[in-house]
Amino acid sequence: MTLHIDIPEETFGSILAKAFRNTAFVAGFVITLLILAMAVVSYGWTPYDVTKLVIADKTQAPSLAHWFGTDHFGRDILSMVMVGARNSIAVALVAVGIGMGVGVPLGAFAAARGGLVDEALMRLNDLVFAFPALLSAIMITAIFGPGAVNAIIAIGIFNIPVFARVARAGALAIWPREFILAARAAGKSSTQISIEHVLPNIATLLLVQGTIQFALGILAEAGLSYLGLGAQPPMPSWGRMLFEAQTHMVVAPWMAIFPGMAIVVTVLGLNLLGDGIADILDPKSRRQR
Amino acid sequence: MKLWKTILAAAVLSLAAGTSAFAARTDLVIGIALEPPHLDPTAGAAAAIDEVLYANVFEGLTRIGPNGEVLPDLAESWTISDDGKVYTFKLHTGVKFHDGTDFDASDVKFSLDRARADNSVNAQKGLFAAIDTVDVVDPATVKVTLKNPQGSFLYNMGWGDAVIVAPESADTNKEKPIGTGPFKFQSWAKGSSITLVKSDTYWGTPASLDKAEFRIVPDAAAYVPALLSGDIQAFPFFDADSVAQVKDDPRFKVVIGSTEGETILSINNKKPPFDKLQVRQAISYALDRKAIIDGASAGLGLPIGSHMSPASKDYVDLTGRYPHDVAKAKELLKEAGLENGFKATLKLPPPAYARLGGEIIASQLRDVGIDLEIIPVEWAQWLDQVFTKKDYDLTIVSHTEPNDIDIYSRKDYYFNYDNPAFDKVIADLGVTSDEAKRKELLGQAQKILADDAVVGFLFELPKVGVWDAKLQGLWENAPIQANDLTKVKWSE
Amino acid sequence: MNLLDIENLSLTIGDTPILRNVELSVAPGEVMGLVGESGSGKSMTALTVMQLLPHAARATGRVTFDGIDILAATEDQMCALRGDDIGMVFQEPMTALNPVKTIGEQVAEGIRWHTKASRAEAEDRARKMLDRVGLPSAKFPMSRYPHELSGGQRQRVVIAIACALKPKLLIADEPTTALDVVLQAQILDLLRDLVAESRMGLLLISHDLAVVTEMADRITILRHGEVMEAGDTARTLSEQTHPYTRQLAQASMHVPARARPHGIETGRPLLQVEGATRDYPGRLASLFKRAPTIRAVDHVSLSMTPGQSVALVGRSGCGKSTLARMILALDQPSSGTIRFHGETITGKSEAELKPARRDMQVVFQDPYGSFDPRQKVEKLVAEPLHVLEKKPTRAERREMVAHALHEVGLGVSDMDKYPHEFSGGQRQRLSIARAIITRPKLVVADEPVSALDVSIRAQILDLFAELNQKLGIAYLFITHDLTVARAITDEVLVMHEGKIVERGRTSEVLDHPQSEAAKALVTAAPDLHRAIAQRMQEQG
Amino acid sequence: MTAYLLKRLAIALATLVLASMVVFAVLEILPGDPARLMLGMNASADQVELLRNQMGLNAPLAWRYLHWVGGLLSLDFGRSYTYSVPVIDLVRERLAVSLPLALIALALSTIIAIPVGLFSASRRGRAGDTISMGAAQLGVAVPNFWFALMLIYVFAVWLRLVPAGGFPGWSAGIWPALKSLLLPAVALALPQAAILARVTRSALIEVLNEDYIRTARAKGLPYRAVLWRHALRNAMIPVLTILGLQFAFLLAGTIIIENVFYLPGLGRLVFQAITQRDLIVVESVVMLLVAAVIAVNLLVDLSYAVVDPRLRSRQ
Repeated sequence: MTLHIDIPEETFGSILAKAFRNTAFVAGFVITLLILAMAVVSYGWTPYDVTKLVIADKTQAPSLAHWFGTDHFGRDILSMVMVGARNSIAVALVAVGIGMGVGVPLGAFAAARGGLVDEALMRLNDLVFAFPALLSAIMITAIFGPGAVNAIIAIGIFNIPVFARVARAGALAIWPREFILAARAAGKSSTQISIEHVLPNIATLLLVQGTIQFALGILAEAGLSYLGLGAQPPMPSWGRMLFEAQTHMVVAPWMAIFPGMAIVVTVLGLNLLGDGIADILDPKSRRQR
Repeated sequence: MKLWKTILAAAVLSLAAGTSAFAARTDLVIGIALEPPHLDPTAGAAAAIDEVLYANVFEGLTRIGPNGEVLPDLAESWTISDDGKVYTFKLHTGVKFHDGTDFDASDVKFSLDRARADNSVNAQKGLFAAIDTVDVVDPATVKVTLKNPQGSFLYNMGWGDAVIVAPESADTNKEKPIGTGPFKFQSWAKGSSITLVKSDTYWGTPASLDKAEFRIVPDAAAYVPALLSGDIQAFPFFDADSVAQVKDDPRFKVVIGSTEGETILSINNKKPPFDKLQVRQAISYALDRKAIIDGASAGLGLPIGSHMSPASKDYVDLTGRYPHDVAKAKELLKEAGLENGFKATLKLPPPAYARLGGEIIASQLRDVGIDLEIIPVEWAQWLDQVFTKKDYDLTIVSHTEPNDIDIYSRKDYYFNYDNPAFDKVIADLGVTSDEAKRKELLGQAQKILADDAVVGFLFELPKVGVWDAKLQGLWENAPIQANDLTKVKWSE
Repeated sequence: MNLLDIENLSLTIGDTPILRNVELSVAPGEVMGLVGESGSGKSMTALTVMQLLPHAARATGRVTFDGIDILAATEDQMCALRGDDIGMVFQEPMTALNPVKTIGEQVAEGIRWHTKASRAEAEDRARKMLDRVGLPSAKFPMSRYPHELSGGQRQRVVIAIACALKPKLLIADEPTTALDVVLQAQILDLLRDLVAESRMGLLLISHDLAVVTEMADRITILRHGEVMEAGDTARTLSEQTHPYTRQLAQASMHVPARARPHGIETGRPLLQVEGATRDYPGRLASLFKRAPTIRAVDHVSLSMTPGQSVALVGRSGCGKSTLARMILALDQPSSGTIRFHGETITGKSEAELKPARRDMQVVFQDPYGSFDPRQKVEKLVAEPLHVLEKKPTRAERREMVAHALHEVGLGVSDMDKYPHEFSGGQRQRLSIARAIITRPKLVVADEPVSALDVSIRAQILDLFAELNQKLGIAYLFITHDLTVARAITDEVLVMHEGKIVERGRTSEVLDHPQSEAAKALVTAAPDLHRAIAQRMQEQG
Repeated sequence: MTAYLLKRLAIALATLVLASMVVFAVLEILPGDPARLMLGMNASADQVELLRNQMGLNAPLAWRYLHWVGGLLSLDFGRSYTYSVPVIDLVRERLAVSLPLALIALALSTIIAIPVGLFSASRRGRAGDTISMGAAQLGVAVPNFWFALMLIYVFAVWLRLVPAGGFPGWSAGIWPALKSLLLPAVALALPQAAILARVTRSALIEVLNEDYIRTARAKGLPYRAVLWRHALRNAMIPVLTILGLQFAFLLAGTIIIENVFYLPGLGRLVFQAITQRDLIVVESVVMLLVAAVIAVNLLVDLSYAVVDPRLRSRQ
């Protein structure tokens, strides 16, 4: 499949102006900002202490005192959602970081070298892709023990081939360009060309993929911690909150509703942001999922 | 929303109308949490095997009754020699295995010899350790000679691991169990369900149910929807945490019974700083049992102060030994030189009581300065790391074997507890058959454990059964983990 | 009565005006040439007639086809007209066909749709039509897919689709721009014949004045969405009354002023290519069998002296670009040697190539694609400085860039701009600035003006000529356009199927070609002088 | 074409071999002793050792690997430690749930997504497009297990139309079996459909900008005919890619949904086997899933060639 990359010919200002006319971008940006703000605020302040169990106050319906109600240990769900945001974001962000940090250089290198190196790297990529991601993540956490760090590694590993693929496809679309030929004629090495010319030109592609993987990372983290393989108590996590809510669904549906909404809104926000960026920066670029 | 609900409810009513009237049912779907790895109770420790087969498909010489009493089963009656070493069992006659072969004394000898053989994979070989010889006197009489008298021998013969199997089918029981019970095995859809049907050739009172399906529901969260949707009519071992959702529903009966499951916060007694008595006592003071019971067993567990079921006649109430006292706990830690607290790990096996209790305990211990890192582990890891390798600080587990206070005297047991005084009490107990004397010794043992704060004693695991209000005859208590369906029937 | 009448047509897309008061008409059997540079609105005029404009487009005025008011017609009416009474041929034959359908299906589809003919009937007609456009089914079965055909053959399929139902009007939008001159001549012949056969009206859209002159009875010259001049081809172009018409015509024939050509100088040759061959392995036909090796360049030898300007001409796919890349050491020959300044540059590492790179630069065809859009001019133009032994300081670098920009007619202030802030012609100047910043001895220019409008192209050719004089740079022009070769080179190498088949002084070769390949190129090349002369004869 | 096929096949095989090594190596370092687990807390070390010997756990590593691979090749997957039945039987039973579930979900997702994608692409930028793509955005964002939970409470608990979980087996009849797969299939399909609809739409929009669409329009075909006859098939490649990925995901990634609905599928088999250290089951099933993913990828590659004649003649 060929990848078209239309390189925008705009200045920062005009992009910004365009950004704020793009509904998806604005909505995504605002939502993401709010979630981030929530996570940041939770470091300094939450309505209640999430490590403090008040069994006497368990499964209280939403009220003025507890906007989102309380859970089976009497903890304030709003506070837990706030602190949980921190966990979700940290896990997903670092996992994306791992994926980008390893995958992009690999993909760029494969595209720059071509031939056997490319073939070998891409086959390696296929190998990782051949493993069912969630299952493998479970295996990884089963081996190294459940916890946020291992969840990050498990999710991060499966981000690597995604970014490698996107980076390679993007780089392959850039390499035949004449400006690369010009740089080669100027005697630049393939590493220099990759850094100076290729990476800046596929940055938007990677940014968009990054937001998608970020959103997928949030979902994956929720899934893992739903299975009890994510962050461990007392650190609240959205997935585990949903798991715990299940045994109280009939009497305390709010235990399931609010963390669920938190996941949906965050993922929605990130996806909108990604769509928005893609629309603004290169309307024709094709994203890979 | 309101309107929607009305419309939908109307639609549902019209749909449900067709199925509402039915005669007294003779079928039952029972939910169980764990799937048995195979179906041979004499070759595996998994409680799930007994939950399906015990008393239903397989029978022993004796059996355990709903309240933990020993009842005759395949043995009609027995006599015990004066020295307490020879048991002569008189067997029922006319008993047939489900494959049509006859049951007689040779099957008993085969089963007992097989269970105690060197290459036996019986998970409870200890039950048979006292047996010296098994002799067939005549087809209806069998004589068991013990190496030394054993007070619990008849009880032991009532375990699922001691059921009688036929030599013809012993090797295939894992897949296709053949027993003598009122139900015979019909099918096993792996991962999904095991179905039993009534046996036409049963020697005793036939069962009321024609068909019983044990459906495997591994996730406690699915219990309530399964009940509410009518898919499953009984959960003999329900999730305590979910009880609140059905307890006010008139369609269901919630039955709280007792188990032999002492739920404890196990402590690695040799690992510093837990080797210090003050530290262990501080932990005991720091625990707020009420909150733990409320949070981890929906308020249904009975508090314990030592390793004995409150339902036991030998129970001594020691719950007041360490009242919840944060100041006292801190003081003890200070005495132990740990006024700044310390860090430790808490490994939690999968059951809800452990995972929920662990979170509460971690929070309570944090209040006295002990910072616990929670490490959830699967059973496999738990057995490997905690139970076998003793690589742990704290863990929570329910010891469900009945009358198992002796575990604290076992060498190399995972508590790493070693107290000669306690060992002596247990040794004495082994050779004492006088009831009053035994009671006293057991009381002493309980007290020593409490004084040493060997572990944090939490609560007796409640047996929460939830089933259709019209269902009768299911066990309320769980002296052993079994679902005896012999007397179960639908009212109406 | 005219077949097509466009009166007072104005078009806006969003807020951007595209056409203003355009007047145009085509009579049955007449060829109307619509000429203009890029952005003049030629294609939009055609799309207005087809009613295939983008959603945001708004047209006013009057367009009448065969008595039907096109602007007021419903979509259903238009569907009935399109493909039946009006056919259209597009510029890009490589993408104009659906890659997943056979050519037979694609030609038959329109026939079936409009005539409700049976599949067999439609296929029969399609076969005849393909035969007519030069794709006999014996040689080109209808089950062929577009990718199995060459560009020229694909364009024939597109023409077959457009003409399948003998339309009254055929619109051809730059039908030959993407093809080389020889193919261009063939396609133009085909169109001319089709028009003559069925008295079709033809609206021929092109930027190439020579092509239009050869073909059209009347021409309309469009600029910035407005008609500059319209009339009989011969009269319009011979009189050149309108200044814009004159400008266009002169630019088309422009020859830069050059002093005495170099190339006879003796001394050390600058570049020597000896027996250079480049093979590409054939694709894997099966696991054990490969298709035969493709030899892109076949034992080519050539030599250039300092300051000489040489053209390498040939049809597309003849191997000229591959040769250029080998000379630039961007590709390795399979055999043979290339020496620059007497030093072998084949098989050398990047580090060893540095001295050669300093003296050898390149200018590419596409002024848009040859600059990294993320970098500023200063950095882009300075890129070749990378090969200098002594890295210039930042101030020195700016100085050098400023100087290079000055030499190509750009200002110092342009240094801090991004490439997109420049027009196509300006970008080609930047490209040249980049090429000369290291004061090279040789510049390889691969089709440097073929993407430019005629007027811009004239200016760039002048710049090349000027730099050749001033700096003594030798040029190797890779081109398929003989007018470029004629305008600026001393010597011509004609390449055909990987080999050099003819070489000699430019005027000699172009006026008296000896080889078949050279002859074909020369005859096919449109020439405005010749075309006007011919028109004058025909139209009197 | 054959060369292309053979090359793809060779790559697939090499990937399989590598994957088998990875799987085997990973499971070797998994902590926990299956023998101990089978025997429970009260078993002695001798008993455990005996069982380990019986299960062949004490043989050398390389021998066990080769033995395992040899077994896989002859379709002998070994015996499950916990179930003590041949793994192949377990797999067959579980596949009887997982495969139909995956296929139903895939079919549902395709049936929903392709028309929505077509609709949206043909109405690009209009209200219908905005609404359906907004819904798709929401669908992508909803975690499927949460969605499943909501479905259970509405359709099983409240409306009692379908079972809340469990699988009666195909022997119970087609309809009861299908009924119990309905909710899980919907829970799996909707988020996938959302993704697929978005991909279909953007692939179509891309294709609709191609030159040959204009050629087709110039032939006089109405927009709708162009959409169906020319655009859809050309937009199939990204759609097929996603479908392939989704099928692979559906075969193996349904663990959570299988848990929520306590379905005896492959995913739960592996999950259970991991927790019970039934290594032979984990190894075999993971290998099988990897093989399935590779096979699906191969199929997708081949289907590209069916859809796009250009690939048929390419290396």
